[in-house]
Amino acid sequence: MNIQSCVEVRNEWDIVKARQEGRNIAKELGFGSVDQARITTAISELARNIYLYAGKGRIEISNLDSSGKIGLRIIASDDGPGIKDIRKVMEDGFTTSGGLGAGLPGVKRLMDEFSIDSKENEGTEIITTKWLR
Amino acid sequence: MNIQSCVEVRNEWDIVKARQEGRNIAKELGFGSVDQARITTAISELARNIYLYAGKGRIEISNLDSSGKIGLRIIASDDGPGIKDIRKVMEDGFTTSGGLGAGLPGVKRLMDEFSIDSKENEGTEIITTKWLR
Amino acid sequence: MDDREIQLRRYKSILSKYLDDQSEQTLYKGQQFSRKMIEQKISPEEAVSLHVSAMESLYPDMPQEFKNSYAFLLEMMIGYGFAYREHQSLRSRQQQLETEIEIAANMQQTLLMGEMPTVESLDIGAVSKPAKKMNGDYYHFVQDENDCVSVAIADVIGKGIPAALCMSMIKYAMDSAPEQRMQPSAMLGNLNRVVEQNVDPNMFITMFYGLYDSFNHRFYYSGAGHEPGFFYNAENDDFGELYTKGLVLGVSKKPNYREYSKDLQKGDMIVLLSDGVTECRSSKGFIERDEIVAMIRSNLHLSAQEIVNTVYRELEKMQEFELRDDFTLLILRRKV
Amino acid sequence: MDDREIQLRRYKSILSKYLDDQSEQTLYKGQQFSRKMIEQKISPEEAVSLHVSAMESLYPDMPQEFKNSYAFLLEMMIGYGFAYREHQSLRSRQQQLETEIEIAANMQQTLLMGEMPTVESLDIGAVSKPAKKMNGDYYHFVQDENDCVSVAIADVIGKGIPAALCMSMIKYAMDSAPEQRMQPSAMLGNLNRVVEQNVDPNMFITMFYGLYDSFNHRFYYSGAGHEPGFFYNAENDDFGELYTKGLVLGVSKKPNYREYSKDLQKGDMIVLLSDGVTECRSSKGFIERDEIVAMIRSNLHLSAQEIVNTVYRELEKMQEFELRDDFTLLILRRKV
Ligand SMILES: [Mn+2]
Ligand SMILES: [Mn+2]
Ligand SMILES: [Mn+2]
Ligand SMILES: [Mn+2]
Repeated sequence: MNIQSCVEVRNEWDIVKARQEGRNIAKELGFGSVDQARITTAISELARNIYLYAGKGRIEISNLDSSGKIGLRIIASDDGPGIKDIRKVMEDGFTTSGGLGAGLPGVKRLMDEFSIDSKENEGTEIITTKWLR
Repeated sequence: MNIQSCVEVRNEWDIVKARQEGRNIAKELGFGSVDQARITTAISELARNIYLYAGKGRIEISNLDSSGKIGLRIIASDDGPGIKDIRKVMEDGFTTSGGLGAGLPGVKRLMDEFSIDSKENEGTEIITTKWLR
Repeated sequence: MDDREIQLRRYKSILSKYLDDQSEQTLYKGQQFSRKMIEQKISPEEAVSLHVSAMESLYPDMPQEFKNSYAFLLEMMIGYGFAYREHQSLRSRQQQLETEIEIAANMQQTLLMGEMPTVESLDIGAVSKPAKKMNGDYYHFVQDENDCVSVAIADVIGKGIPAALCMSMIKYAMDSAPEQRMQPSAMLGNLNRVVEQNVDPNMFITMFYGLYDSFNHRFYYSGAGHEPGFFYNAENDDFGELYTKGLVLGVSKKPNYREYSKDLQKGDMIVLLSDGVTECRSSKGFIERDEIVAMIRSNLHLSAQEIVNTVYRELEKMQEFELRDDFTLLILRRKV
Repeated sequence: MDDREIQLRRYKSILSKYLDDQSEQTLYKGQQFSRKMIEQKISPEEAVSLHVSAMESLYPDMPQEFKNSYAFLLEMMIGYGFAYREHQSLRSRQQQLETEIEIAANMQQTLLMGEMPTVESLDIGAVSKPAKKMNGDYYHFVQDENDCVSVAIADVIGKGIPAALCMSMIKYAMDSAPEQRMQPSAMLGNLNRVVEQNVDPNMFITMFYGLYDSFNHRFYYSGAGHEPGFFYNAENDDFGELYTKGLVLGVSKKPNYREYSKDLQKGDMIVLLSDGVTECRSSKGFIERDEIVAMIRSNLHLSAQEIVNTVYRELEKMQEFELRDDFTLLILRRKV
């Protein structure tokens, strides 16, 4: 695993920066245009969450090469307030919906692997991976 | 109200014919390209229903001009087996869904007005209208 | 060749045919292809991407602006892909909910409605239909060893699943107090305590409870804010109201339920109902209690069960087969 | 200027900016615009049509082939519009169902789980989480005037709404037999009768019922096909099984429930659970009962409530926050 990029997210500009990094790496790794757009959208949602709910945090993008499988991994982490009820957040939401914001379940569905770890008052870490097919 | 076209539906060719008539009339009346496609799809679904469930029937397309409002009306009728439980057919279906076939509720949503009359062993008549905005 | 490649080939061939002939026939083929894509749960951004790939392959030298415009379109469709996938997940969840509700409604049916009493002196009829799948009305008959018949009819203010849960509570609360069967006012007082302690403060229950003594043909009854029933006096051929005074269950800690009684002669009838019967709404407005009485009157020659069935069918039709509230109608007629 | 015109203008301006600069910044703007369109319930064929109109207006002289290709794309998207609109309609129906279930789940919560006992000699912890909104597991503590604590834990085979209806029945059946609190085997026998008579023949209930006598620190218990609990012997630092013999409730008319007892020394623990705890499925396969024991063991220094909370959190995480079955874990530890 090689960390290819690490973007500190503090404002909306940083969201765009993280998107750009993600798109470039996805393109380099050989992802098709739809998958590039999906990965970018996932990064966008994760970065927006950090910006809106934690204030600041970071998006780390790395490439994976495990036994011939090539993948792109996103790690979104912050030291924000954390998520109180992870199960609730991972449910398909009605409140958020109507908007894009299927939020985290949407990100999970855009990617291939997804895990989340969060403690109240300590922060949140989300790791999600997309494999090249 | 002027009847512009009447297509007897007996086979798949007739479905295409009804679509073509509908598209032409919609275009003449000044409907935009999306609405043209919607009207055509509604006709397609109604004609397919006739072909699949009643064997034969007809699609009548007319233009309306009521107090300045211009509209397109589709009447789909057959002497087939009729619909036993109309409430059920008009429910958003699960069985049919997954496919295009949101069926009649889908047609209803594509158009502005919709009414259905059906008697077992006597046949079905559906009247549906789209208004030009 | 993988799925996507096969799809792309087919799509390309239909598209290029359309670019050649622009015929309705080809558009119809295109629509049928899209129907298949939807059946295969191909999301909208994937569908647009198929189109883009086909165009790029048909026009390898297309101007850069068009290529860029496709990239933009794809980006925009990703959001629709989000919504589409959420739909898939909601749909499967809903299918399961509907199945659960179906099962629960069947359970409720067997749980709540017990056996009808068979007492020589009484002709009894009952109908209870939920507006949705689960019933927030409730009725129950119990026949004891002395051929006394107790009857309860109740209506939860509220419908659907919560009302049904509430009803199963009432049923077990009643079962747990067999010694109170004989005293309508005590029964209501006890149920009021249960409801008051256990149920959501926003959920209220109206109830009518009565006891028919087959020995002296006297009907004892009390009510908790429930729709008044009717009393039919056969000798005078006259319908009167079965008025009761008493608060809805669950409102007050210590309400007072007055107990009434009525003597029945041969042919006399007790008619009990829920407000779903009187608040039927036809195209001409609400149905008046008088109209219900008139319907019953014109069917007096029938058995109690046939009467309630007939009234239900007439009212169902008047409402165009769409019940707005749960519907319950009971009749007890003294036979001999 | 109507809505569509305003949207078209905005879309055109973002699109043409992108065609100029191809920057990520502009794509992000595009995505935010698409988010808004979705919020405004603009269907996918409408969105594509916006794109087409914008392109036609930006490139009035575009080759006919491209115009035709857009018509074809639109035709294809109509099917997605069908699916999209169905989604809107299902969503509103589902929203209502979810609201009902939410209310019912709250009712169930207040109905089923009573107050925790406060007995000087016992440290008690309990956690019960439904896999979905409504819980098909059930636990209940009752403390009597002699500081005897009875504990029930039950699991309906089946989940969701039907299971919840079933559970509210059990609750009232238990309330109606206060005199049996003292005899675990009699309690189960009585409940078996209720379940056997009233419940759908396909619905079964497993149950463990116990009574802790604070006077002699003896725990009396019986089980009806329920997941065996654990007994922790503090002196030997050793976990054993709380085995019981007895049929699941509702299977047989006259089953025999054996009664067992166990003496507790200071620090000894009774651990009761539902199969949702042991049948947790992590990415490495089912969780073994040994692993549950290991988790409890490594948290022995905590209070009973903290232990059950910790075990729940660990298992929840191992399953990626998706419970496959209702989860209930209770601990009673002798304090003094
Ligand atoms: Mn009601
Ligand atoms: Mn009512
Ligand atoms: Mn269960
Ligand atoms: Mn279970």
